[in-house]
Amino acid sequence: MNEMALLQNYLIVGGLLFAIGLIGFLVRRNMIVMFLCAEMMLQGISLSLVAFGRFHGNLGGQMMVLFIITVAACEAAIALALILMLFQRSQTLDIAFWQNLREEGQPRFVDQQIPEEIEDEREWPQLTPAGVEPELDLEQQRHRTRV
Amino acid sequence: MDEILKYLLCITGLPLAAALLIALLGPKLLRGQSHWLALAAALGSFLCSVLLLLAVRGEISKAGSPHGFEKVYNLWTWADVSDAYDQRITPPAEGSGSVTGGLHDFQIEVALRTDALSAIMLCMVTFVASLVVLFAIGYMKGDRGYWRFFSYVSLFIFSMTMLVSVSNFALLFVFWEAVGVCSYLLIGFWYEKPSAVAAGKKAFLVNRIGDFGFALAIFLIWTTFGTLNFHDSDAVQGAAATAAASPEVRGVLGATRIASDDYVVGPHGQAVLLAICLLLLLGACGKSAQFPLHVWLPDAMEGPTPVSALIHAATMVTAGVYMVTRCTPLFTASPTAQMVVACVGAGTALLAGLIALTQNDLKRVLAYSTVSQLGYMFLALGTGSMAGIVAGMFHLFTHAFFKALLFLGSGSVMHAMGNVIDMRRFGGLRKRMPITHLTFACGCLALAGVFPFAGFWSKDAIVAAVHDKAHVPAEAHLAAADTIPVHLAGYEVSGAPAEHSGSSPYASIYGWLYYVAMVTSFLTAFYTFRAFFLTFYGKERIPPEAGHHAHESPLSMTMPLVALAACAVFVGFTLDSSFADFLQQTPSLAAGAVTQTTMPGFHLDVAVISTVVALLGIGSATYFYLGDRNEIARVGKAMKMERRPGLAGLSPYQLSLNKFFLDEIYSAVIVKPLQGVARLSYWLDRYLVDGLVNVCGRIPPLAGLLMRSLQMGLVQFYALAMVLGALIMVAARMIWAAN
Amino acid sequence: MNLAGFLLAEGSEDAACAWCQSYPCLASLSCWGIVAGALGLLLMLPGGWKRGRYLGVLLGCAGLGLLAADLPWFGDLAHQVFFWLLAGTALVAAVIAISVRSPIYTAIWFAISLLGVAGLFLYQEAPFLGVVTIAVYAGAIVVTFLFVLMLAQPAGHTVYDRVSWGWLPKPFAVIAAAALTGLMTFAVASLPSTAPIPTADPIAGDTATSGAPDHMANLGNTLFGTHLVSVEVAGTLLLVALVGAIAIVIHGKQPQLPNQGVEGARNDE
Amino acid sequence: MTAIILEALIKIALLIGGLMTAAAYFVLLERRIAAWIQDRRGPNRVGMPLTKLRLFGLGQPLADGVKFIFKEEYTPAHVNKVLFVAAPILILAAALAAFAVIPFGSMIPPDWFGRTEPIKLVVAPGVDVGMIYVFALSSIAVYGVILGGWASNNKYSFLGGLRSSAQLIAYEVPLGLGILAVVVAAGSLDLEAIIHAQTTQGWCFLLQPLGFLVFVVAAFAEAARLPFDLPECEQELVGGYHTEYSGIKLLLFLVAEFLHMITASFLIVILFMGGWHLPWGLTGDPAAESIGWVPAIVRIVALAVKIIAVIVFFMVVRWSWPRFRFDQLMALAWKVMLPLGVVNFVVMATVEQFGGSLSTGVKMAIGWGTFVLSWVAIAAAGPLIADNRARHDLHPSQIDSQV
Repeated sequence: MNEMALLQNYLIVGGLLFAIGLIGFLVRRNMIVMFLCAEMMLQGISLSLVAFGRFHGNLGGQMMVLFIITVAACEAAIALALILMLFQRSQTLDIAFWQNLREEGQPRFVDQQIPEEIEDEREWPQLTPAGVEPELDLEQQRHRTRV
Repeated sequence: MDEILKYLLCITGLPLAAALLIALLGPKLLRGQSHWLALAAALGSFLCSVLLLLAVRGEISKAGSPHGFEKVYNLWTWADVSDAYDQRITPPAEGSGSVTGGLHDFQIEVALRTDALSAIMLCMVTFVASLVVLFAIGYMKGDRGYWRFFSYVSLFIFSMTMLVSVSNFALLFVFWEAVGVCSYLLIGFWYEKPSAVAAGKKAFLVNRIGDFGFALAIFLIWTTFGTLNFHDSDAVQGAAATAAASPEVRGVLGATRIASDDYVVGPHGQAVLLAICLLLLLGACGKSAQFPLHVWLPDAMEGPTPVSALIHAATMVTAGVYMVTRCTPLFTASPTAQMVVACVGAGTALLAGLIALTQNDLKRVLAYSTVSQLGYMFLALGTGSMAGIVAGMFHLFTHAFFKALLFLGSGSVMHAMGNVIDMRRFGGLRKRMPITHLTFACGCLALAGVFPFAGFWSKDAIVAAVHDKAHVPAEAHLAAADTIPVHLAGYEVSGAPAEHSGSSPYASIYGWLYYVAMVTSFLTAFYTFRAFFLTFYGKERIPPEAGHHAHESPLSMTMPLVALAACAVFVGFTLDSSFADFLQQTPSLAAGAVTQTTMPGFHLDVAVISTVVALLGIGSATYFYLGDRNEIARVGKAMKMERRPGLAGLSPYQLSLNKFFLDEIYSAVIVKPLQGVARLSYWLDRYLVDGLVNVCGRIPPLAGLLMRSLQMGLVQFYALAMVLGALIMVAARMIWAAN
Repeated sequence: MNLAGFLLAEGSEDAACAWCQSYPCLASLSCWGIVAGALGLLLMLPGGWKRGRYLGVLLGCAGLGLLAADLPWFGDLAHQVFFWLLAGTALVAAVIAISVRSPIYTAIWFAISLLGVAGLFLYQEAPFLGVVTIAVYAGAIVVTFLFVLMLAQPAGHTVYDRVSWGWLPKPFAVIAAAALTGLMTFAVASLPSTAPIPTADPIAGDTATSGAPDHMANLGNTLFGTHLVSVEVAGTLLLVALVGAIAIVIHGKQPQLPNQGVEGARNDE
Repeated sequence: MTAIILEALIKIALLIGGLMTAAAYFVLLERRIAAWIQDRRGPNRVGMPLTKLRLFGLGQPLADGVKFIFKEEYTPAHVNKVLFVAAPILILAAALAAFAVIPFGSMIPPDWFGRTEPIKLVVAPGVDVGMIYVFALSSIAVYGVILGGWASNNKYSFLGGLRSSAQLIAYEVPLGLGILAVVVAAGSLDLEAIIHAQTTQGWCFLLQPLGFLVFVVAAFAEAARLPFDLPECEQELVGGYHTEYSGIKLLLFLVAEFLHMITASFLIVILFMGGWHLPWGLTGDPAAESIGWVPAIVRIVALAVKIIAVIVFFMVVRWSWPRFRFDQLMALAWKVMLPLGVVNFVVMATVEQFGGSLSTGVKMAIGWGTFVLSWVAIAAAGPLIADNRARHDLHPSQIDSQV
C-alpha cells in the first residue's frame, strides 16, 4: 500500500470536507445549520490529522482528534445553550436577525427576494394542533376512497 | 520610658484619640455628649502639660547647664533617603570638633522635643483649649454639627501641640498646615453660611502665600545646612562608622551649631541667611496675620466664637511668633532680618490699631486688636535681644489669657444677643450680664496695659526692650558685660557683647518704632474701652433677635470667663520674673548674639510713660463714649471730612472703617489680574488645546467611517472576510515558497 | 497510477502536451474537477435557480469524479473502491447537508456524512476514533442539535432556510473554498509521490503499529501517558462547558410576569 | 477470504433468524407472563397451522406476524414520508447491527472444510472496541425514535420522540459508567475478553453489585421498558412516537424494542453474569484454545438460559411496576444513577489499581460494602433528590420564574 498516496487521498478528502463545511457556514442562515457546518469543518481536519498520524506511524494524530471531539462536545453544549437563549429572545434561528447588533447608523441589510412558496415544497409537514381535525387534501380523499 | 516622653505622648495623643473617636462615634452614638471626650482629652492634656512643665523645671534646676535643658525623643523615622545631600564647602568649624562634609542622609525623624519654650507653649495652648472647650459646651449647645465641632477642636489641639513639640522643620511644616486645615474647617464650620465659606477660603488662600514662603525657606535651609532637624542628630553609632564617614549632623538649631555659630555658610551666606529669615517671616506673617497678610484674620471671625478665642486669638496665630522665637539663632545672625521683623510688627500694630478704632463689630474690634498685639510680639522679637524675646513670649503668654477672655466674653454677649454682634445695636448690658461685664472689664484693662493687670507687665517689657535697643549706646554696656543685674530704673541694661558693640546700624529705626509702640498703646486703650463702653454702658438696648436669651450665660460659659479673668489679673505680676528665668533656659534662645545680651530689666520710666499713655487712651474713650455722645459725633464729622465731599471716601474715618482699602487693593492688584490670566488660559485651553485634541480625535472617526460600513452586523460576513484574508495569506505563502 | 490512467489505460504522463506542461495546473483533472464541483455547488445551494439544481448535481458529481480520477492509487482496486465509497458517502452527504433546505435534513445528512468519516477512520486503522465519532458526534451532539432544532423550529424549514443573505456570500464562499481546495490540491500533488516513510515517532514508542489487536491498549497508553495533562485539561474544559451552559440557560431566561410564565411554560412543552 | 465472508454471512443469517424468531416468541412469553401475573390465561388458542394442535398457543406469534404483514401499509398524508419510512428501518437496523460484536455462545469445534481453529460464535470476532460499538449503535437508535416522532407530524408523536431522545441521552451516561468498572476490571472493551476475564476473576455482579444495579436500571431505561416507557406512555401520549404507525412499520418498531431488550439482556449477562460461563468447570476449561462439542453446547445453553432468565425478569418487572413521572425519570438519571455510577467506578478503579493482591472474597466485600453504603446514602438523601412537593413558601409566579 502506497502510504504517500493514501495520505494524499485523505488530505484531499479532508480538505474537501473542510471546504464544503466552510461554504455551508458562509451561505446558510440558520444558526444550527451553521453550527453543523462548523462541525463538518472539524471533521475534515480530523480526517487529515488521522491520515498524518497514520503516515507518521504514531498515535499523535488520533490524540488530536480525540481532543477535537472533546472540544466539539463543549462547543455543542455552550453554543446550543446560547442559541436557545437567542431563540427565546428573537423567536427565530435566523442569524440575520442579529444584524441589529451592527454599527449604529448602518443601513439594514436588505434581504434577498424571498422566493415564492413553490408547489412541491408544500409537502413540508406542519405540526397540526392536537384535537383539531387535520385538513384533508384531495390526495388523501382519493386515498380514502380506495380503502 | 522616660516620664517626659510619657507626658509628651499624652499631651499629643489624647486630643488625637478624642478627635478620631468623636469623628467615628459622634454622628451615631455620642451626638450631644460629644464634648465629654474632647473635654477629658483637653483637660488631660493640660494636666500633662503642667506636669511636663514641672518636670522640665526640675531638670533645669538639676542639670544647671548654662544652656538650659532640652531633650529630643526620636519616635521613628518617617523618610530616609541615603546620600541625599552633598555638603561640599565646610571648613571645619572652630570648636565643633566634628567634621562636616561629604554625603549626608536625608532623614525626617518623627522627633518630639521638650524645652522651656515648648513647655510654656504647651501649657498655654492646652489651658486655653480646655477652657474654650468648656465654654463651647454651652455655646454650641443644640448645634447640628455639635460632634463635628468637638472633633475639629480636638484635632486642632493635637495639631497645635504637635506643632510646638516637633523638632524638625518638615514636621513643623506638616503641623503648620494641619492647624491651617483645622482653622479652615472651623472658620467654615457653618458651611451653609456663604460668608463663612468665603472667610474660610480667604484664610486658606492667604495662608497659602505664607506657607509658600515657609516652604521655600525650608528648601533653602535644607540646601544650606543639609538638615531640617532642630536638634543635633546622634552620630551614627556602631563599630563600622568612623567619624569621617558618618559625621554628626548638626541640627539647624542644635547646640553644636549655635555654639560654633556657623549660620553664614558659603560665599553668599549672609544673603542666603537673610532670604531664609525673610521667607520664614513671610510664613509667620501668614499664620500670625501680620501685614500684609493680616487680611484673613478679621474675616475669620465668621467661625464660632470659641474658635475665634481658641485659634484666632490665643493659639494658632501665635504659631508664627513661636516659629520666629524658635528660629531665634537664624534671625540673630541676620540683623537686617531682625529689623524687618520689628518693622513689620510695629507697622502691623499701628495699622490694626487704627482700623480697630472705627469697627462696629465687637468681634472685629477684638480681631484687629489681636492683629495689633501680634504686631507687638513681632516687634519684641525683632529687637533680637533676650529681653525682647522674653518680652515677646511673655506677651504672647499673657495675651492668650486676656484675649481669650475677651473673645469668650464677646461670645457670651453674642450668645445672649442672639448672634448679633454689631455694637450699634446693643448697649448697656452690664445689668443683664454682670459676670460677663466684670470679666470683660478685666480683659480690657489687661489689654490696655493698666497696672497691675497682665498686659501691663508684658507690654511694658516689650516697650522697654525696644527702648533699650534704640537708645542704649553699645559702649555703655561694656563695663557691665558679665553682670546680670535687675534694675528698677535707668538704662542699666548689661551684656552688650564686645563684638556686637557699635554694630547697631538700625538704632534710629528702633527709635521710631518705640514711638510707634507708644502710639499703638494709646490706640489700644482707646478702642478697647470704646468697645467696652459701647457694649456694657449707656442706655440699655437689646436687639429683637435676642428674644428671651438676653440674660447671663450659663455656668459652663461663665466659669471659663472667671478663670481667665483671674489669669488676666494675676498672671502678670506673679509670673513676670519667673517666666523670664524659665524661658532663658531654652537652649535655642542662647544663640551667640542673644546670649551676651541681657536679661530684661524693669524700666520704671518706660512703665510710667506707657501707663500714662494707656490711661490717656482710657480717659479719652471715657470722655467720648461714656454718657452723652455729642463729642464723638463732632470728632466723627471732622474725621469724615464731610465738608469736602470729594475726599470723603478717603477721609481718615473711611480709611479706618474700610481697613485702608487693603482688601480692595489686593483685589485690584492680585485677584483681578489673576482672573484675567485664568480667563486667558481658559480660552487658550478651550479653543487651542482642546481644538488640537479635537482634531486628533476626529481622525479615528474618519477612519472609522470607512471601516464602519463593514460592521454590518452579519456574523457570516465577518467569517467570509476572515476566510478571504486567510486565503490571501496562504496564497502568498505558497507563492513565496514556490519562488 | 490513478483512475484516469486506469480508465484510459495509459497511466503515463508522457502524453501530456507541451501546453499542458507549461501550465501544469490547468492540465490536471483536479483543477477542472474543482471548478466543476464549485459550479455545481453554486447551483445547488439554496436560494438559487430552481432548475439549476439538477445541473448542479450533475456538475458536482462530475467534479467529484474528476477529482477522484486524478488522485493517485494507493492499493489494489478493491481497496480503492472501498475508499471511494466511504469518501463519496462523506462528501456527497456533506454536500447535500449544506444544500438541502430543511435544517432537520441537514442534521441527518450530516450524521450520514459522519458515518462516512467514521468509516474512513476505521479504514485508517483508527477503529476507536471511528466508533467514538459515531457515539459522540452522531449519537450525542447531532441528536442534541436535532433536539434543539425541534424545540426551536418544529415546523421544518423556514423562509431564511431557503435564501442566503444577499448576492455576496454564495459566489465568494464558493470561490474562496475552491481556491483553498485548489491551493491544497496543488500543494499535495506536488509532494513527491514516493516520499520516504518516516520511522515511528520515538516518543510514541512501540505504539506505532496501530490497528493491531492491542490497539486500544496502545491508545490508552498514549492518551494517559504522553498526553495526560491534555486529558486533564480537556476534562476541565468539559466541566467548565457544562457549568457554563447551565449558567447561560439559567441567567439567560428573561423574567416573565406570573400569568405569562404559565403560558410560556406550556408553550415550552 | 471467501470462507471468512461465507462464515460471516452464515452467522448473520443465523443471528437474524434467531433473533427475529426469539422476538416473536418473547412476545408470546410476555403475554403469557402478563396473564399469569394478572391471574388469567393469556393467548392459548392458536396452535400449529392446518392442525388442531394448540400447543399452549405457540402459533400465536406466527399469526401476529401474518396479521401485521397483511395489514394495510397505511401512511398518513400529513407526514414527512421519507423520514416516516426511514425511521423504523433505521431503528431496526441499528438494533440488529449491534449484535455484530455480541457473542451468542463461545465457539464450536472446527468440523467443516478442514478448518483447524474453532469457529467463534460472534459475527465480528476480536473487535477491540466492541463495547463502544454497541454504544454507538444504541445511540443511533435515538434517531429512529426522534425522527419517527417528528416525521409523524403529530403532537403526541412529537412529544414522545422528544421524551425518548431526552431519556436515551440521559441514561447513556449511567449506562457507560456502569460498564466502565467492568471494563477496567477486564482490561478490554472486547465482549469476549470480558467474559474470559470473568471466568477467572469471578462474575462481576458479585464483585460490583453497585455497578450492576446502575447498569441494569440504565439498561431498562435504554430499552424503554416499564417502568421507563415514558416515550409511549399511553395515558399521556396515546402511542408515543409510533402513534401514527401501523402495519409492518409498527412491527419494525416493536421488534426493534424487543431487540433492544434482548441486547440489554445479552449485555447484562455478558458483562455481569459471566456470559456462557458456569462455575465448577461445567463449561469446560475457559482458557483452552480448542473446544469439544459438549462444552460448546453447554456454553450456548448456559448463555441462553441466563438470557431468558433476565428477560423474564424484565417482563415480570414490566407487569408489576408502575411508571415513573418524567421529572422523576430525569431525577433518577442525573441525581441517583450518575453519582452511584461515579462512586462505583472510583471504588472499583481504586481496588483495581491498589488491590491487585486482594482475594476475591475481600473484593466482593468491598463491592457489597460500597453497595450498601451508597444505598444508605441515597436513601438518606432521598428528600433532597425526590422531594417535589410544591413550595408553599413561594408564590406560584416565583416558582415559575425559578423553573
